[in-house]
Amino acid sequence: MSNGFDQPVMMKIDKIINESDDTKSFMFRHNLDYKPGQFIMVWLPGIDEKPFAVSYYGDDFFGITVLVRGKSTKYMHSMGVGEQLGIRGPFGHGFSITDNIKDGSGNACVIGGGCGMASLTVLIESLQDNNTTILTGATTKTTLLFKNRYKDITIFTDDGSEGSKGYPTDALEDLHKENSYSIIYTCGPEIMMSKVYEFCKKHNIQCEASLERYMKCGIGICGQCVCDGQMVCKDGPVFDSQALGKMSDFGNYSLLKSGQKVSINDYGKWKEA
Amino acid sequence: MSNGFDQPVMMKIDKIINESDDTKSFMFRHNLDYKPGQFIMVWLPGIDEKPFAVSYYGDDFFGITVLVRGKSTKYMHSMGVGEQLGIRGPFGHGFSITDNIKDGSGNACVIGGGCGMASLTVLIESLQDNNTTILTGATTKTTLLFKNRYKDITIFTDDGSEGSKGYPTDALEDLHKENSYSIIYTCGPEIMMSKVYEFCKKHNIQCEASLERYMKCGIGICGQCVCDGQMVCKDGPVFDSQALGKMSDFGNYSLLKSGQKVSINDYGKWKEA
Amino acid sequence: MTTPNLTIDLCGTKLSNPTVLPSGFLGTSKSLLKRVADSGAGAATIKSVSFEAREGHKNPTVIPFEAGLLNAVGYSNPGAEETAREFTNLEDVSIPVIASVIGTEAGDFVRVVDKLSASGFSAIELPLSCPHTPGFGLLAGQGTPESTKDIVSAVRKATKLPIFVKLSPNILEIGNLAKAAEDAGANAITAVNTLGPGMIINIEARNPVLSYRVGGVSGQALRPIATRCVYDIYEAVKIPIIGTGGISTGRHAIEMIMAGAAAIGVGTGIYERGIDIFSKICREMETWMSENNFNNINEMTGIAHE
Amino acid sequence: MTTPNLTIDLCGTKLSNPTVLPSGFLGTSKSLLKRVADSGAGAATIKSVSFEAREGHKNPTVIPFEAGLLNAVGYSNPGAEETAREFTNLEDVSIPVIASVIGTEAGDFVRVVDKLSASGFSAIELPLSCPHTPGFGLLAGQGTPESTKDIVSAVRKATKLPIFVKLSPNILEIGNLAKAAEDAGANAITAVNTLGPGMIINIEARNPVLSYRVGGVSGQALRPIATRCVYDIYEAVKIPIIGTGGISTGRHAIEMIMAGAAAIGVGTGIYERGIDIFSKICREMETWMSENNFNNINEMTGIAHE
Ligand SMILES: Cc1cc2nc3c(=O)[nH]c(=O)nc-3n(C[C@H](O)[C@H](O)[C@H](O)COP(=O)(O)OP(=O)(O)OC[C@H]3O[C@@H](n4cnc5c(N)ncnc54)[C@H](O)[C@@H]3O)c2cc1C
Ligand SMILES: Cc1cc2nc3c(=O)[nH]c(=O)nc-3n(C[C@H](O)[C@H](O)[C@H](O)COP(=O)(O)OP(=O)(O)OC[C@H]3O[C@@H](n4cnc5c(N)ncnc54)[C@H](O)[C@@H]3O)c2cc1C
Ligand SMILES: Cc1cc2nc3c(=O)[nH]c(=O)nc-3n(C[C@H](O)[C@H](O)[C@H](O)COP(=O)(O)O)c2cc1C
Ligand SMILES: Cc1cc2nc3c(=O)[nH]c(=O)nc-3n(C[C@H](O)[C@H](O)[C@H](O)COP(=O)(O)O)c2cc1C
Ligand code: FES
Ligand code: FES
Repeated sequence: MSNGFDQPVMMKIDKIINESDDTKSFMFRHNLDYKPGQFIMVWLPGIDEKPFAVSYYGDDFFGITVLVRGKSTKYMHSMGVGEQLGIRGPFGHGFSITDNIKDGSGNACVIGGGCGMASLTVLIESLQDNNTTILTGATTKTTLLFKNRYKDITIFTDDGSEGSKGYPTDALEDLHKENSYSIIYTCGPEIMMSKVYEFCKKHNIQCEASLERYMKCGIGICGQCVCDGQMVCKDGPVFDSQALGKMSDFGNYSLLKSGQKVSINDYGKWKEA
Repeated sequence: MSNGFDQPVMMKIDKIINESDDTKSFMFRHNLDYKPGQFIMVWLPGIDEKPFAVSYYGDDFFGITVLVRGKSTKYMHSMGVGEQLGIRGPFGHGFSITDNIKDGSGNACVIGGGCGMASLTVLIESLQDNNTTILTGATTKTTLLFKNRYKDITIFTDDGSEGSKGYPTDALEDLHKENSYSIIYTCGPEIMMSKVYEFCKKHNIQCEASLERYMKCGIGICGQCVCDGQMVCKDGPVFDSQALGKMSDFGNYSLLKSGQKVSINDYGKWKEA
Repeated sequence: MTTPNLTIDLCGTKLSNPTVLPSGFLGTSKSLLKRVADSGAGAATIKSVSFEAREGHKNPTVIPFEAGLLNAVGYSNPGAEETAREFTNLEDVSIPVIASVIGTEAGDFVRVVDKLSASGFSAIELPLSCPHTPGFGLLAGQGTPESTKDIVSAVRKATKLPIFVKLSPNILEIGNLAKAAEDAGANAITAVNTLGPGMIINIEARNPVLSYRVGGVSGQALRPIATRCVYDIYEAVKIPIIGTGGISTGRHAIEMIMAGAAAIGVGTGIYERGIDIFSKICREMETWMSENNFNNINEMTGIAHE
Repeated sequence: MTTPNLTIDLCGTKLSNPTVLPSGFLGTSKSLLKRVADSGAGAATIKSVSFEAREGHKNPTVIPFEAGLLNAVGYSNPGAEETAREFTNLEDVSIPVIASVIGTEAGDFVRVVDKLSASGFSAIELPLSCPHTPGFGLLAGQGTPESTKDIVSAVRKATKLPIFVKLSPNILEIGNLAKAAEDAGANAITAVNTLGPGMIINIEARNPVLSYRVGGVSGQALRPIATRCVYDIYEAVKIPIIGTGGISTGRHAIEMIMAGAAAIGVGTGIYERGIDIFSKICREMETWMSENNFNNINEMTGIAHE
């Protein structure tokens, strides 16, 4: 691993941002060698260790954005400034920014669902100078993330409490007619990403999706995070259309902590004891 | 250790040179990162491992010169071209070539006794362009080493069978008057080196002597090769006047394989079981 | 000179080369076994399976250090039934697949072996040697000749497949254990499991890093000890040995083979050199063997004893 | 903030810092002990001494590998009488000097201790744990609670000096051994001796590199296991522990201390960082302690247990 940490390095929480009802960001003063789409493992000594994307990133700081889901994330929400978390990584392969996006000749679309937005912010910031559409979705207004972070962001809520009612994918057809995307980046519920992938396939657009699987080692050896022969921690978490096309598990199956293979739906509902 | 071998590397004997009655040189085709005065450990699998100086040195070869003393050296003399020896190293600190020797403004003298000459040849060759006196001594004609290797070499034998009768140190007084040496390098019986050191001290000449002690690790951890708080394998084998001046064991005591401290005389007579 | 032949016959099963994926690495799904096969492994072992599902220890479960990995995964696995389901039609995987079976009592092993009997595994491995999971391996007293004999004999009656017994490097008299396994009907010895356990403490956190506090040591740190174990076992038994521990290059593989191994396991090496380490090691072995006039693996097995 | 205080009291002896030269490194002569003292060590142990002189194994006796050293020196030493002669007037050495005493039977240890009684050693260390010398340590069955008790009790009667018992990392139930030593009157535990043994084979030579074929593993490979041993012993006994194994930085030293060590041994680290590693480690400890608000060593000992 280049320039990252093999073992957790304890870092003091420098600032905490309340992002929404059930989401907080934790900021650290540290220069991390991070590429958009990669993830870090966050260690809570005596409790657990979990993967998170980096959602704030600068030369001398970075931050993670944490949605309360179970024990660990709940514990993190109880932490205060000055307390320490252990960070190892970054790990995995991130998003690729193609030449035609870099030089502005192509258009990109970024679609985030729920706390999947946390995996897309650093990407969005590195695309900013280019012609990029940003779509975000949430179940309801109070769980929307980063809605004020970007000028041009199109919002969707399941209940219509803010932005358009519906899913970000609903708008894709029209937006693509207008902008003719060469690439669509996405992170969010796998069912959403799978719709995005299908859309891209139909319209021959390059797609990159950041997957989530239960992780243990984070370094590509234990096989816990497998998705059809790919290790999400090492080969991913970002996969492109070609890779996604070969994954019949994508959008369908995931392993629980025991290694049991269950539907994505059951996986989402599962919580750790 | 820079660019050397931590573990023995097996090398084929490429050529064997009969140097004298009881001395042979073994040549290897290998580019060794060697500085004059350093030594290598030579492994005879299943038998033993012993330290030797490099006595022949070029871009794509090196050689060692081995005097028969006991079991290992006897075994080496029985070996033929194509057989393999294990080489690790080089180890230790070699001779220093001062600026005034490099630029030719000072004169150097090299004094070798017996197979101590083997530690001096590569040094002599790197001094060759400069004004250097070479003195060599041996008990008798047939044990003289490298006498034809250098044009200007002054020979001494204990029995007068070749060159002048006596020790190389006998000539020092006169030679120094003539050449006013700024440094004298020496390797040979410790009693000889100790005389050279005393001479240098008296005349305020810099002296560098290459010591021999029984070696085990060769890497400065076991303490076997100690000479007054110095590890000959790591701090030496070459020591300068300042270091020699602090060594009351120099010329006097050495450790046997068991760690027993004996006189240099008894050490020389000891042979391994 | 002709290319050296890397194929081996391991207890009647033909392997295209002697590299084997050891248990606990990537062996969670059939899709990963296929990937491992594509990466050049000669055979692969699935993650150890117990009768009931186990979640294992909490994270962190694996942590690298300067000389290898420390792990206490805690035998997480979905249980025998699920495992049998995941690994059906193993003929889809182009290399032989070994089932690693764990239990606390001899009867547990047999129940798992029964469940897996229709899956098409090429061999059954019994790791009687985990140093960090209560109820299993060393922590269940499985590191003695007596319990080795008990368990192996029971499994021997339950299957016709070759039985590999996986031993712990912690046992000084490892040759005796191997002999007990051989006498009870084992067909090969896998040597070794992880060493220790060891502990790594994060000094800022003032806490051991692994959630289970201690874990088994694998990788470079283990290699000289694994080599010695294989050397000792080779003198104690006639059955083949799958030498495992810290192998990450062709030279390491050959070293282990010269110590007495018929095949070699490569686990932690995957972290060091990537999943295609299997084909890398094979190429390195071929090159070395050509240069040193060896034609096949058998010629090298155990020659450091001569 | 004031500079942290590195001094410790080890069984009534004051050390200027917790770094100790372990037995087998450089401890062959008084001149080298002085050098080690000048290099910043807090205390030094001499090379283990038996009653009769021993030449030890043939070369190679020590060989580096990627993760540390493998050694089978074979307890070479000039015997008790010569050793007493070499180490007279130990007050010339500015730090406390520990005598490492070996033997096959309890009586052997006592005879050596008697010979050394006039030399001014600060403590007697009993390494009951060498994995590679026939007639000594593990190969003489000294790794059991019974023989530990026998030997320690005998030496206890022969000397008023503090007794340190040095244990093997190979023993899984190391806490029991430490307890046996404590019960028999030991004043401290040195943990640990080398691991294994291990073997390194040179594949071109088709031969193990060490002349004794196998040797004990020290250095990085040993560190996580040594740390776990110290952690276990800390839970088993009240007497101080000299944590030894793979320490080469201030962080490593603090890790060992947090596991339960009162002092720390630094051997193989000398190969990695040179003889002044002792003062390097002390400076690194001071810096870390200042930054993390620790004033002295005691405050850190065992805090990973909390
Ligand atoms: C690459 C990657 C990036 C992620 N980035 C973010 C992020 O930026 N922000 C964020 O809030 N969440 C992120 N997650 C998800 C986050 O890791 C989980 O939400 C968190 O682990 C939940 O832990 P818990 O103990 O609170 O809940 P639990 O009760 O343990 O679990 C609830 C759900 O969280 C998921 N989960 C739990 N543990 C893990 C694990 N070790 N690995 C993967 N998933 C797990 C499972 O889907 C589970 O169903 C990411 C996950 C991955 C794989
Ligand atoms: C730095 C150094 C460079 C050397 N260079 C040369 C050289 O270029 N040519 C050469 O012929 N000899 C050289 N020697 C000496 C050489 O190592 C010994 O002659 C050789 O080891 C003898 O081995 P043996 O088994 O034949 O004899 P043994 O019977 O073992 O011993 C005879 C004598 O050799 C010396 N000796 C033996 N083993 C060792 C050992 N492990 N380390 C040091 N000395 C030992 C002792 O003085 C002993 O009294 C060098 C020694 C040192 C320390
Ligand atoms: C993360 C991890 C998980 C492991 N899980 C198992 C297991 O479930 N069953 C088993 O028999 N061995 C297990 N082992 C031990 C390995 O199979 C292997 O014996 C050991 O790692 C030594 O080989 P290596 O140095 O090549 O990794 C595991 C090792 C690691 C590092
Ligand atoms: C070359 C060498 C020689 C050793 N000799 C002895 C010895 O004589 N007596 C002893 O108790 N331990 C001996 N040991 C073990 C060390 O004292 C120490 O316990 C071990 O090396 C672990 O510490 P380290 O990793 O810092 O080296 C020796 C170790 C080495 C490497
Ligand atoms: S989490 Fe272990 S392989 Fe990905
Ligand atoms: S030979 Fe070991 S210190 Fe020099």
